[in-house]
Amino acid sequence: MFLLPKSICLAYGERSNSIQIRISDHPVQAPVRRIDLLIPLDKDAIAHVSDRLSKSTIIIGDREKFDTDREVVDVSFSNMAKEIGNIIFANTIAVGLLLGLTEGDIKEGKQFLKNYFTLKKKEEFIPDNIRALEKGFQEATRLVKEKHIDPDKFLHMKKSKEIKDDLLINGAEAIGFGAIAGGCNFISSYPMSPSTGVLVFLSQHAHEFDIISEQAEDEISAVNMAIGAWYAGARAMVTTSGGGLALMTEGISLAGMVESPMVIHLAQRPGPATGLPTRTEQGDLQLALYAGHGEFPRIILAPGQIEEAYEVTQKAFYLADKYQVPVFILTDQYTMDSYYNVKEFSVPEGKIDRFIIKTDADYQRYSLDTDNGITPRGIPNHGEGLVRADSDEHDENGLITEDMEVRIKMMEKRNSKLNDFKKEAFAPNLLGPKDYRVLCVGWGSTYHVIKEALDKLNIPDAALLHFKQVYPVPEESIKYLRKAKQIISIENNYNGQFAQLLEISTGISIETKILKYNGLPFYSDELAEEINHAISEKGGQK
Amino acid sequence: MFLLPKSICLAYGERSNSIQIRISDHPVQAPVRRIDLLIPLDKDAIAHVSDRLSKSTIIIGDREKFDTDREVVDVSFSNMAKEIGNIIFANTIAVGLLLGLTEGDIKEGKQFLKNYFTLKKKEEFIPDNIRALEKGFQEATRLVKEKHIDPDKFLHMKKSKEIKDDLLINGAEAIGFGAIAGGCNFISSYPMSPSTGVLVFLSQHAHEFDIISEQAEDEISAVNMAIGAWYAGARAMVTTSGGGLALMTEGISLAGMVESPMVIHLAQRPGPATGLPTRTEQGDLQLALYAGHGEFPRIILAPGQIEEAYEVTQKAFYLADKYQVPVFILTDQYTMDSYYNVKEFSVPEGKIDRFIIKTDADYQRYSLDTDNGITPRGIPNHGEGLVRADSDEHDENGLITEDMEVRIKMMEKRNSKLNDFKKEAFAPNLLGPKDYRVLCVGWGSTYHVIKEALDKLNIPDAALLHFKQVYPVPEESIKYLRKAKQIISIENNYNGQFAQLLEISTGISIETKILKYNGLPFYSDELAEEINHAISEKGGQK
Amino acid sequence: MTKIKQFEIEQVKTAWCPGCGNFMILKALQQALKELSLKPQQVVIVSGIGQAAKTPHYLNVNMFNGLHGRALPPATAIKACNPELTVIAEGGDGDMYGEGGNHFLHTIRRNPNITHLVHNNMVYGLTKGQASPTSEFGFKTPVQTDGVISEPVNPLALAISMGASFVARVFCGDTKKTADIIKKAIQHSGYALVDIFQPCVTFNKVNTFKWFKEHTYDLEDHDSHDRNQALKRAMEKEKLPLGIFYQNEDKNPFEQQLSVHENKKTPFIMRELNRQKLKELLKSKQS
Amino acid sequence: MTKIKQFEIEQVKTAWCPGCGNFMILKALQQALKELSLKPQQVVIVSGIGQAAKTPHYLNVNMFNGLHGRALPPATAIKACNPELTVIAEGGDGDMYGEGGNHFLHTIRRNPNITHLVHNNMVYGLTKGQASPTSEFGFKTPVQTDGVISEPVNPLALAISMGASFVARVFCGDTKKTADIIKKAIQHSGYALVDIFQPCVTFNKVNTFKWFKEHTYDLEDHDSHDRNQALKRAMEKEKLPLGIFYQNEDKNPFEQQLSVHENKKTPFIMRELNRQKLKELLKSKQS
Ligand SMILES: Cc1ncc(C[n+]2csc(CCOP(=O)(O)OP(=O)(O)O)c2C)c(N)n1
Ligand SMILES: Cc1ncc(C[n+]2csc(CCOP(=O)(O)OP(=O)(O)O)c2C)c(N)n1
Ligand code: SF4
Ligand code: SF4
Ligand SMILES: [Mg+2]
Ligand SMILES: [Mg+2]
Repeated sequence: MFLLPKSICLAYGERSNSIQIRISDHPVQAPVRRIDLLIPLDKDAIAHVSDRLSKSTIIIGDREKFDTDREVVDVSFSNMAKEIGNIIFANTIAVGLLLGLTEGDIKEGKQFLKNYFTLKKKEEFIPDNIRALEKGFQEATRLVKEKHIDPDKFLHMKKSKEIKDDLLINGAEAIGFGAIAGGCNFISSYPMSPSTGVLVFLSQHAHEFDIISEQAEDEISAVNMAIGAWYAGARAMVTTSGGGLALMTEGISLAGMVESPMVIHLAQRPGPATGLPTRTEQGDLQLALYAGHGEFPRIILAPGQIEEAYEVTQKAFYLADKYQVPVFILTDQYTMDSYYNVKEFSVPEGKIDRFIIKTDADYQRYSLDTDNGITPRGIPNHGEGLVRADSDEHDENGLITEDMEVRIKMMEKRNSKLNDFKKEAFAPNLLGPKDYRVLCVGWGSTYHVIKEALDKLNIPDAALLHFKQVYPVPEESIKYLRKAKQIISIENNYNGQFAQLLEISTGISIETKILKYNGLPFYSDELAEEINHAISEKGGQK
Repeated sequence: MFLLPKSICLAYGERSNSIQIRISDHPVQAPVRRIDLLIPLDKDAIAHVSDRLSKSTIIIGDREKFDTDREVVDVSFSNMAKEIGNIIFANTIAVGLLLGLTEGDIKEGKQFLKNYFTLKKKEEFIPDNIRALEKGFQEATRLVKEKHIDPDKFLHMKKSKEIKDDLLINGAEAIGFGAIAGGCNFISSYPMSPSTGVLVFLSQHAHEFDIISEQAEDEISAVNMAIGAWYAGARAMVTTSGGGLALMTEGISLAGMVESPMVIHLAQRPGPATGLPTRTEQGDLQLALYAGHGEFPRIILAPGQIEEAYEVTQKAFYLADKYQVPVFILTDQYTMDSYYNVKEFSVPEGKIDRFIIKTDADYQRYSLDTDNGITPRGIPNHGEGLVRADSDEHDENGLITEDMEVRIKMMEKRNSKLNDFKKEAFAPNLLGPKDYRVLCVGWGSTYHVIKEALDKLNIPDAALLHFKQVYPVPEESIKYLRKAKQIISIENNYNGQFAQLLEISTGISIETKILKYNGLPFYSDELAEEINHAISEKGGQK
Repeated sequence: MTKIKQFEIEQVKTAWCPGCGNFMILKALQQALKELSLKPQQVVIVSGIGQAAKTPHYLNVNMFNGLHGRALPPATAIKACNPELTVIAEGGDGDMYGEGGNHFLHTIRRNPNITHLVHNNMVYGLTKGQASPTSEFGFKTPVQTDGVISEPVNPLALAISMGASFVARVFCGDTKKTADIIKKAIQHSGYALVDIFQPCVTFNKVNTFKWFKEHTYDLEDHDSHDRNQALKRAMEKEKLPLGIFYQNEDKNPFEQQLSVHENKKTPFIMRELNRQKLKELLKSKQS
Repeated sequence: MTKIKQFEIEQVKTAWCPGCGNFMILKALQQALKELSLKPQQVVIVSGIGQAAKTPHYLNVNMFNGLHGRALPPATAIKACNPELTVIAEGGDGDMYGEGGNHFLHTIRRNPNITHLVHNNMVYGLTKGQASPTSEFGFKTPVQTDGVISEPVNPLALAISMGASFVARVFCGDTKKTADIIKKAIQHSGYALVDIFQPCVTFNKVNTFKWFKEHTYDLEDHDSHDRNQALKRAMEKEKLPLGIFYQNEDKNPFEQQLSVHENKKTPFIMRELNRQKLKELLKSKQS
């Protein structure tokens, strides 16, 4: 992967213990169903993916291990690994083998291993891993030489200047980078797959960027801490998954009431309850939309690309601070764990605008003397005023009230805060012909896979409308949806949650839905078929 | 109130410390804005309701206490109360006064006091309260005699056979009775206004009906206990308000995944966060709809009348047990605390059907061998089988799995469980002409107030469609909504949450909304005006 | 709003019942703050929900009146983000030991330099008289109709056994001593628990002013640095000792262990993103 | 599914790492259940989420595998609804002392007759190695990069100070003793905590088998009925004692105090609504 200088690759944890690597001579960022080369390292691996194997799939592995009718090119990973000293080296041997088959540069491979273990402060692992890599590489040479394998079946990797400066990162890191760029200096969270990567990333870099990173006793504490941190002047976030968000629901309502900014990263996994902790789904959009009792505004962003993960996270802090509302970043296990190379990220210039004022003695935290519902935030001990945040219905001073007139004004104040946001909302992204008949609609992590599926299909009048801001539904949506003859909503969930949201927001009904909810992301080849099928069924008509 | 034999009355806590009593010679069950007689007992009381006073409002009170231009018929409640021994007797004196003015039966009044304090085991309070009642009664006679007040301005109460056997109960008691009739034998909850009444009611009657009533350390414990209780064979419920429900969100998802029946009484109050704890709102419908990560089915009922509170609660236990899903009962502070007299409730006959089987040794809790998604429930140690409930995605035995095929089947099993429910769903209630042009739509606690407003308006082509089952949206809804030329949605919240739900469920858009969100229920007179206004604006057209 | 000169708000209208112990606690707290010569702007009171938790509405300080049971996490975070603030978490026994029990445990573990005031009236006041975690065995309420059947929490023993660095109990009837111990708790560097016996005249007819007078006595001849002895005294049941049970000045507070405050004292809002380092870190991810 | 004759499932495939201490705990638990001659149908294991909490998947009993941190409330309710069941709550240190800390406190207060097994590996295993509430001061992880800065929970001291009626600690390396103490915990009438030291070979490289061997010793000459002494022993730090620290047989379990079980022993599913009483109660509300 790291050795794919003339290509773009994508990898993600597909089983508890499997990884898909896609190598191409043009940028690819989506998984496919088809498997060209399978290196099964454990007994059940072939069975797990059996429905994805075709006649042309090459399998390389410890032949005696597998109870299969299929041809297996015999390579004794276990023996080789044990020779080096531990069965876990089978992984690195496999990487070496792959590198050999694709004629990659072994020197760079070695260098990567050195860097990797040095960074992890596990230098003692370097020599054995290098030996493993070499073994695998040599084994590839042997396979080719002994004609077990035709080397021309594989792409040969060459260096490319074009992507020399690209970053190779996964979604979790992109969110972490975005948070740092957005001025995040406080994270309180409770570990939960697949969201933990962000907590780990910010913890690792806490020293460099002056971040307080606290593992809370539970998610309730995490969200309440983060709101406290905003109150005291920090830019704070939490990262969690569905079950954790469920526990934060009351805290989100608190943020709504005290008009605290808040940034919540929600990495979705299949539910309900514990569900499939290491799999992917887009099943918690409605939870994010309605989490919290009572009525208050919020923003929900859902990056479709690694670049967007960086972009929207950074922006989330700005929006939260400016509009004093909770901002959600919705990702999923697929986004968190997928890597591909991207162009360098730009680092924001200029001072981070905090929208915080130095208070006067007569400061009122909830002054109604505002025309957009937003009262400038004060911070304790920054100025002469007192800052009173109150979870009860309150008056302008933040003191508990039962005055019905004040109640109405405060409800209207809070719920009007996003009126101005429209101007800086993220419009949906239209890809493909402007004069489409068929419009595929996606949000969040499905960006690349839908795009690639459409590219494959090459239907002249089909386009993709992708949303990285899912709520409030951007105003342009109506215009786009109206134009389509057939709308196909594509979601990684059971109920088509975003389609429902679009329907209430635009009044336009969406009849065709392609939904996947087995815990895996879409595959571009599989999705292309489904889109094709959906179009031919309806003839591209409503 | 208790002395209103020839009338129906309604009362509810309108301020922390005020009560509205409505007396009529025909059944009334809705509050009005207009105040005929005001008995302010504290200094601020007049100011609190000043916008509801008209020229004809009579005010009786300690004249010197109030800083008002209005005429106050002077009655020295405080002095009289202090004479008896404590300022708190002012309440009972006021009741005596009212009784006197309406020529009620003082004997029955005394009897009521005796019964009331005997039941509360506070017999020592009887004599003083009787003295207070008498004092008030005599004071009424004086006022009439001295011509301070014209007795003909008041309805005179006469006994009526018709309502002799009526019950006088509030919403909390009706839910409690419904729970008992539904076979509830376990309640675990954490106190929270306005939901606590149900916990108190069931605790008070725990001995008579063999109920385990446990005050949990928090709402999370409460919901998890209740799910455990169902697992062990009980019929369990929780009662809570918005903030508590927020905390139960994860537990609700657990019920969804383990396919546990669950009954959740949610008494709404204005949010967000702590909001207005003693006021009313219908602001948590969407929270109930989407609480819980992941996707699973649920039922949401919302009684509009005290009789319905009894009916749907009883049914909730049946539905939960039969369909193995969480069933919500949505009420609000207004419902909880309002009293009026209702016809006697019928007590269910026959054995309560538990839908539980005695297991064989090869019992599978999540057997897919079912055509409606519902696997019969077993209970530990009831039969030879083992009962395995699992919050992970699981196989038919309830054991954790990552098999994608099983995942798909289980998702489809769970989400198909309500297919059969349609047959026994609660249809919406149509009141008024069948050939309506204008259709007012309400749900939950607004039943009586909309009905009365429409009765007042007496528009020949306006009808009310009231939902006591709000989710799944009953199938008949489309038919009803289609027929209307103008749909007016009436809700005690800010966003018109039920209108949104109707829109996605039926595809019909609802343009006119009457919303109230100041913490108070609708008043029938005020609502009549608003409906009238809404109709004339649109001319009864879409 | 009145001028912020002192901690009293003029003409404050409380939601408390006449005669409630909360008035005394309010007074003691104002007294303590005044004696410490703190500026109101420097003080943040973080509270939950309940009658006790309304206290910060009635005095002139910064206030974060959050959720029922959840005062300690924001209090910890506020102190962590700005160690120059004097942070007090305040609430009732239900708030802090019931709904908020888990935060109680873990805040003790963290040992932030905050003061934790718990109005312990052995009942849920605001919600009208249900049992609280400190209600005595057998205490009858509309929900606990047969009386409480669980063993009451002993917050002092719990805190001491968990390693809390300052643990005290007072009775609000003695306003002077209450003020004095609150003052010491604020001065203590680290987490300081003050469990405050407070009669609820409306819903607790058992643990009245008289009862507290009769069932308490002042700790004397006690070495507040001896943890085992402190635990023993905390477990006394017949008569309940009042005073400082335990104190450990050697524990490093949470926020002082955070690297963010190691070299800089700048408040968070004044800090800027280190763009250079971000650029470098991004570069390190080049493939 | 295999026949339900014994507690072992044939050919079970666990998700645990080779060499993990959990295997020993599983074995000890099976052993204890067997020795008690319980029928699998009578036993319910309630667990949370984590590596430890997977245990009930690997033996033949009724299972309620609920939410992370939430095993104790359903366990309490299950026992309350059917006292004839043997109910065991099982999970990890994060599960039970972190996310579930509040239930830990309040379950001790209730004292239901359940057994509480906590696999204490001083780390979050399932989520790949973050600190747990029992991780030692200074323990480094990918999140606690500077090492843990909070004082670890001492579950034994906490439980004893809260009045738990049976408190023990074992090391799973000694399977026999582990089985023996689990057996005694199950036999104890009331809440019984067994904190089980369990090496996590993958994510805890500090508290290894060797470490536990070297840092523990068997409690001897200890009067497990002396609460103050039990507390003192529980607070020992240099070397950690193993065994039964405290036991109190005189506490009435929660479910035995419930009026529902006073006169009838009928299981809940067999009971019928008392229609007559309902009619009477309704009548009492006639206006
Ligand atoms: C999540 C949640 N649950 C329940 C409540 C209702 N509630 C408010 S205060 C309170 C308990 C009050 O008791 P305590 O904390 O002892 O304070 P006191 O009123 O006695 O001072 C409860 C249960 C709430 N506000 N939020
Ligand atoms: C609400 C919630 N938060 C977080 C998680 C993620 N999670 C699963 S297990 C676990 C901790 C595991 O540690 P421990 O309980 O000590 O068990 P171990 O794996 O070490 O046996 C966490 C944080 C979850 N499943 N649910
Ligand atoms: S209810 Fe009790 S605690 Fe609350 S104000 Fe009244 S007396 Fe005080
Ligand atoms: S991660 Fe640790 S606790 Fe979990 S199975 Fe592996 S060794 Fe055991
Ligand atoms: Mg209290
Ligand atoms: Mg652990």
